[in-house]
Amino acid sequence: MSNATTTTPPTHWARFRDSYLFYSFKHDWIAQVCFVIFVIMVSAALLAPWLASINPYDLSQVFILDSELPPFWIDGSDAKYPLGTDALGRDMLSTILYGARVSLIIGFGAVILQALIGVTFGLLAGYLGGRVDAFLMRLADIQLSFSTLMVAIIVGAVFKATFGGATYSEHAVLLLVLIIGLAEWPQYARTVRASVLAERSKEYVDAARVMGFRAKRIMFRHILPNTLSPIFVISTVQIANAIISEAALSFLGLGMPETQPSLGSLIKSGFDYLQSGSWWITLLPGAVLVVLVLVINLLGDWLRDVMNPRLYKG
Amino acid sequence: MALLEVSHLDVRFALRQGEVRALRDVSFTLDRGERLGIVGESGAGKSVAAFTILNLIAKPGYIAGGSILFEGRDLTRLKPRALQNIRGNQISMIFQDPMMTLNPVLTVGEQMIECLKAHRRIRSREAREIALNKLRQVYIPSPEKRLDQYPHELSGGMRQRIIIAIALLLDPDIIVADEPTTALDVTIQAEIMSLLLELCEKHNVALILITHDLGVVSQVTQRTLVMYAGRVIEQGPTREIINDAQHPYTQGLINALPQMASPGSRLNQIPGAMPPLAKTPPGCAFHPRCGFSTDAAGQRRRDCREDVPAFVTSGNCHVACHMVRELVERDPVEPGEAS
Amino acid sequence: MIAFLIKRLFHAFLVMFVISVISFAIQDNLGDPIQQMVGQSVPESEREALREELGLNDPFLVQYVRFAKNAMHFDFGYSYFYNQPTTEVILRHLPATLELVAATTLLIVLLSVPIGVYSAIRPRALLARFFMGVSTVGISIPVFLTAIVLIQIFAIGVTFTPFPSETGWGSWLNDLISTDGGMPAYGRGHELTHVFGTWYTNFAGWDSLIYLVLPAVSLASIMLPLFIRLIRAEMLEVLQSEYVKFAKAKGIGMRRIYFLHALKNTMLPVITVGGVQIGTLVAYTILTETVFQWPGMGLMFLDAIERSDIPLIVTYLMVVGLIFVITNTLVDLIYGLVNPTVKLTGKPA
Amino acid sequence: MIQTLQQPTAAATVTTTDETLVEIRGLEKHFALSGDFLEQLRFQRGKLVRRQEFVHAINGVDIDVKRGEALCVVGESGCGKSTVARMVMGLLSPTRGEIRYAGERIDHLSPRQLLPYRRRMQMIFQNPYASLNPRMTIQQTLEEPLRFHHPDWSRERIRQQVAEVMASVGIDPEWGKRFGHEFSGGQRQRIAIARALAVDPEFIVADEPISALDVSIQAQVLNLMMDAQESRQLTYLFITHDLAVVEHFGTRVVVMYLGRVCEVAETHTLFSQPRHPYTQALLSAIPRLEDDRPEYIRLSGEVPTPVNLPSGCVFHGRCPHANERCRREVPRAIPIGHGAQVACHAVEEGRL
Repeated sequence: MSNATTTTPPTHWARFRDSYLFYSFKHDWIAQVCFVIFVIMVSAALLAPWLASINPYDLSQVFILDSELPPFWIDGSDAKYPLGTDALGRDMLSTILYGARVSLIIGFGAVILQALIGVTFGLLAGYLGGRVDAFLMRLADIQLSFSTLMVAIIVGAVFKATFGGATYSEHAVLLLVLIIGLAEWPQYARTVRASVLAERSKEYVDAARVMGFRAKRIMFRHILPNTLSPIFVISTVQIANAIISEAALSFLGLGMPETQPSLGSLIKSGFDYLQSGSWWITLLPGAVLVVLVLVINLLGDWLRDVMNPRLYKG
Repeated sequence: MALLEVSHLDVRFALRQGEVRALRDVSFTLDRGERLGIVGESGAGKSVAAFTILNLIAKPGYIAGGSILFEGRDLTRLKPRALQNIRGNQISMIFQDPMMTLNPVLTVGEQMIECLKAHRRIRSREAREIALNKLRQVYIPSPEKRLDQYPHELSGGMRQRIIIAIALLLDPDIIVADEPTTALDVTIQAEIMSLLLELCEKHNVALILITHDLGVVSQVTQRTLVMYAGRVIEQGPTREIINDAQHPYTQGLINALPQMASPGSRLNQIPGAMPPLAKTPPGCAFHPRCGFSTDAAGQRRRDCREDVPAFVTSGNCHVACHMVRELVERDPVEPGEAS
Repeated sequence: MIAFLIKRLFHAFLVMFVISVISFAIQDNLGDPIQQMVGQSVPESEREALREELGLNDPFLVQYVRFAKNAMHFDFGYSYFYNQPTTEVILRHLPATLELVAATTLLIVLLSVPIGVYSAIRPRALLARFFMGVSTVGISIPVFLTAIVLIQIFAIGVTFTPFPSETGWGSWLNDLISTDGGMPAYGRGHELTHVFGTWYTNFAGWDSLIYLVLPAVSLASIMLPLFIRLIRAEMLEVLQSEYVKFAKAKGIGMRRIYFLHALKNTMLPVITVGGVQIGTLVAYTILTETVFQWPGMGLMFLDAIERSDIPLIVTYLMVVGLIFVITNTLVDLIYGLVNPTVKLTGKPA
Repeated sequence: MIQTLQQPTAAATVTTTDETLVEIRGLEKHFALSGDFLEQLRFQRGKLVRRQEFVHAINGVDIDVKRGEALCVVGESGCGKSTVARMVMGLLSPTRGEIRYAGERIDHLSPRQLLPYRRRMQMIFQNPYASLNPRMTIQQTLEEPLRFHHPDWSRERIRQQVAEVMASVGIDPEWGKRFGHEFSGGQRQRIAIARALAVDPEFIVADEPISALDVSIQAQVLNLMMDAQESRQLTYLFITHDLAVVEHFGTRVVVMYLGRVCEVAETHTLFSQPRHPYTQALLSAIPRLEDDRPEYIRLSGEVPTPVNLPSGCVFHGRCPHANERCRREVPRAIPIGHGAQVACHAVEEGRL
């Protein structure tokens, strides 16, 4: 009759190729640059054991005499250590690669946990409404008013006090995923709930109910797929936030120990040497952290502009 | 000289996917005190036309050509300041949805008085008196109380009356009303429409009424303009268009109304749907849906497919159709054949 | 109005109840006061007697009620480290944090509104794009890193040469970033003015005010971009609304449309978000105070965690909770007063 | 180009029987307005009292839908017509009253017990832009109900049934692999009708199915619904505010105001001789093509809120014929011949 009937239906690839998402990516050089940097950083971090010249976790590979050597472009550098060494004599480049790996693993792990908790709670609250909704949302409100960072610090402090410093350091990755995941689920829950409420009032959900479909089918087969774009958009922001939160916790001494450094604990360990002029120990991992978070945030901004989902405000 | 003279207006929207032409070669005139209806289906460009008259088209839309002469001045070329002096003062506007049109955080009085103060050197007390007076004219009960109320405290019908009162505040020459009753209930619609009609007649205000409702047009306006896919396809005296439309689309639109078929029988439908503005077909935009554009062999006529039809004068009407002459000869047309 | 107040108070009470339960649970599980009170040498039987005497063997609920009763009188016990009532310790540190938060809030309010509004009115202008770019970078830099960089630049001074000096651009860049430093960066300084009680202020003179600059700027660096982006986004949305178009159609001047019609509607959601963000600000003081050795509650809290000073941790939680609850209630009240569509009966009309 | 079957001259010959398919008795629906306990607190004369407020959406409605007819329910927004439709379909549960389907009570059934009725009664919605799941293809949308209700059917049989339904509503089979957003409003409404027809129902509730469409598309969809009624012997409960459509489409009409039924009559009777003052006002307000000037009956005042329902006749505040009794006493529906009923004291007393 009009636009849709003339040609055969497109394939999935053609659909993606013609999609607005792909179109705007092609026409947005910032998004392209960010995407390339992001892919390079993630792959370099994941391939750290193969790329790095030394394993910073293994102190037998480290020569303490080589400590505080500057990067290659400054006098006094050593060709073995292109970005210099830290106070323990570890190669900065290798340490940063490993550190970025830890930061990314914690960031993604924490976001997966947040999403699992948050999406489940958000779906339940939005679809069931009533007391479940009131309870979960009030919980989320209280937690948010306390601010996620504060909650993470408190939970971290409690964990540390419960398990003791040594055990805490040993399982730091897992614990940090748990801490950040528990602290930040309300963001997901509120976003998902808001879009579930918006979707639930649409008539296709009524149509499904009139068909007699059961609540579970309606929730997961009909409503959930339609809340994916806001989930996707806040996921980018949340990964950036989780990486920053991890860095903050490590900086406060509630995160990764210096022996298995993340970007945050690298910054912390270098902080003490700032006065003595060894700026690279702090500022190089700092720069890597900022670039990583920045490209994720810029990609998130781009996604939000393209998908334009109704996000929960406030 | 006509009060308002719109000629060859061309409005485009520069969207990321490409340029969309929302209005093409739209021309019409409006005399003092005249009531003109612009009808069309959603997406025909009639709202764009309404906003263009006040040069209120916002980015990414822009006026690409044509002129709007009001009292000898071209509104498309005026400086923002001069336009501001005309808006709400000599030409005012009524919007579609009264629930969205008034600012929720300002009182009715503030929104009325600011309009007076923007155009006249006037003291607040005087402005308040004028506002009260206008509220009385639109039959608002206890107007003193209303002035200090916020919009959300009033019903939709009441808000639309207040918007009409604002439109009338400075005794304008023209009111542009964009679907002023679409968002309202049937009984309220009738009330608002008759109020608008009464006030326009009383104050000799010209009215441009944009609507999709042929019934409203037939009752309120003297002249009608039918739009399809961004173009004017037919214009003339309302009575003649309603009773004896010339363009196949206008005919189809009128014949598709339930009241034109006997109860229980099938309605006279136009096949297909109006193309989106970005995908307007070449030639006459209506030709893929038109029941007359085929020749004896059942093929689409070449001129309908390729050439944009020029206006042909038929009686008091101007019609943009290649086949007007033939159709007039073939009269009377059986509407059922149109599909 | 009174029903609204009662409702808000009830909410506040509820939140405080939840916080107190959590705080108590932490205290109950982590703090072993006996350990702290007596040494390792005391035999188990004596410890048990002491436990019984202190009521530590009572059921959870009984202990909680005792805790809550004491909490009502602001009695949270003694700090292990300071050997003083925890409330006294907190009160000594509270003014420093509050002053830091106040200075930061001032910075945010003064800068975010004009920048956000400007970026919304002229979204394509070069300056607006610059602001948006800077704010995206701003939210991507962790607060402690900002603090470190600020200290390096303004306090220590950039005396080292990070770029290779042999090349022309290297020495140019080195010159560009080199600073002398010299700004005070650690602590509150010695020029404080006594106000009353434990309150000494940095606000009374330039010599002390300068100590506030770096901590406040770095604390603002995380919140300011968020507010600029929020105000810009809200304002852009409002400018698209029908009522703004109608105001234009009425012939109202653009200045009045921007600063009355649009701004008033923009600020409504910003107020709500602002209330929540004050909480976040207090949380971030922990980071800034640590970097700047600012003697506020945040630094005290972190030290308390290091020292496992459980009563002090619990008191801190309760006090911070109270601050959040009070600010949120105030913000709700202000929102209700500003927004005419909220009748202060509790439900939007 | 898709064409529906068209017989412009022959009037639809749908056999209306006297058998009542759906029987609605004493239906009431109240929505609690105030949220939790705290939001119900109010100050009255210096005392804090708890007051729960309700929206009285439906206040005692009796409607019979006869097999084979197209019963239209008209009224202005807030009159409760959509609420009635949603309660019939089990999307809302009534506060009071009974709904019977073919003699069986269905208003209190569990979702599982309702399942057999889901195949017999279906619904068409107002907004074609929201009634299709954006993440499902048209084929999936149409197959899902069949697979759900006929788990024993083979894939082939389901596909065949879908193809048949698509053909009957004029959907190109090529559309199947596409998503809803690729179609225009009229096309989407066709797909939504196909979804309802897929399970082969006998009764369809249509909630303002053409209100969101343009005039030329409205005619297409109405024709399609009339075709389907004829070929499938459907019964319609048709909710609308558009009286012109009612006049054309309806067998009988129910006029509602503020949650009550004012008048029930055959379409022709109602349009030629409206009895209830509200019906008269409503009919006079339709903008007609023919006459030059509207001669409509001006109603005074505003529609009251359904929160504080007026005493007596809900229409008395705006009725030109209201008297003391109307303000006091709720009018009952009285038969006025030809199966028509009017709830009006003035008619009963012969004042009107």
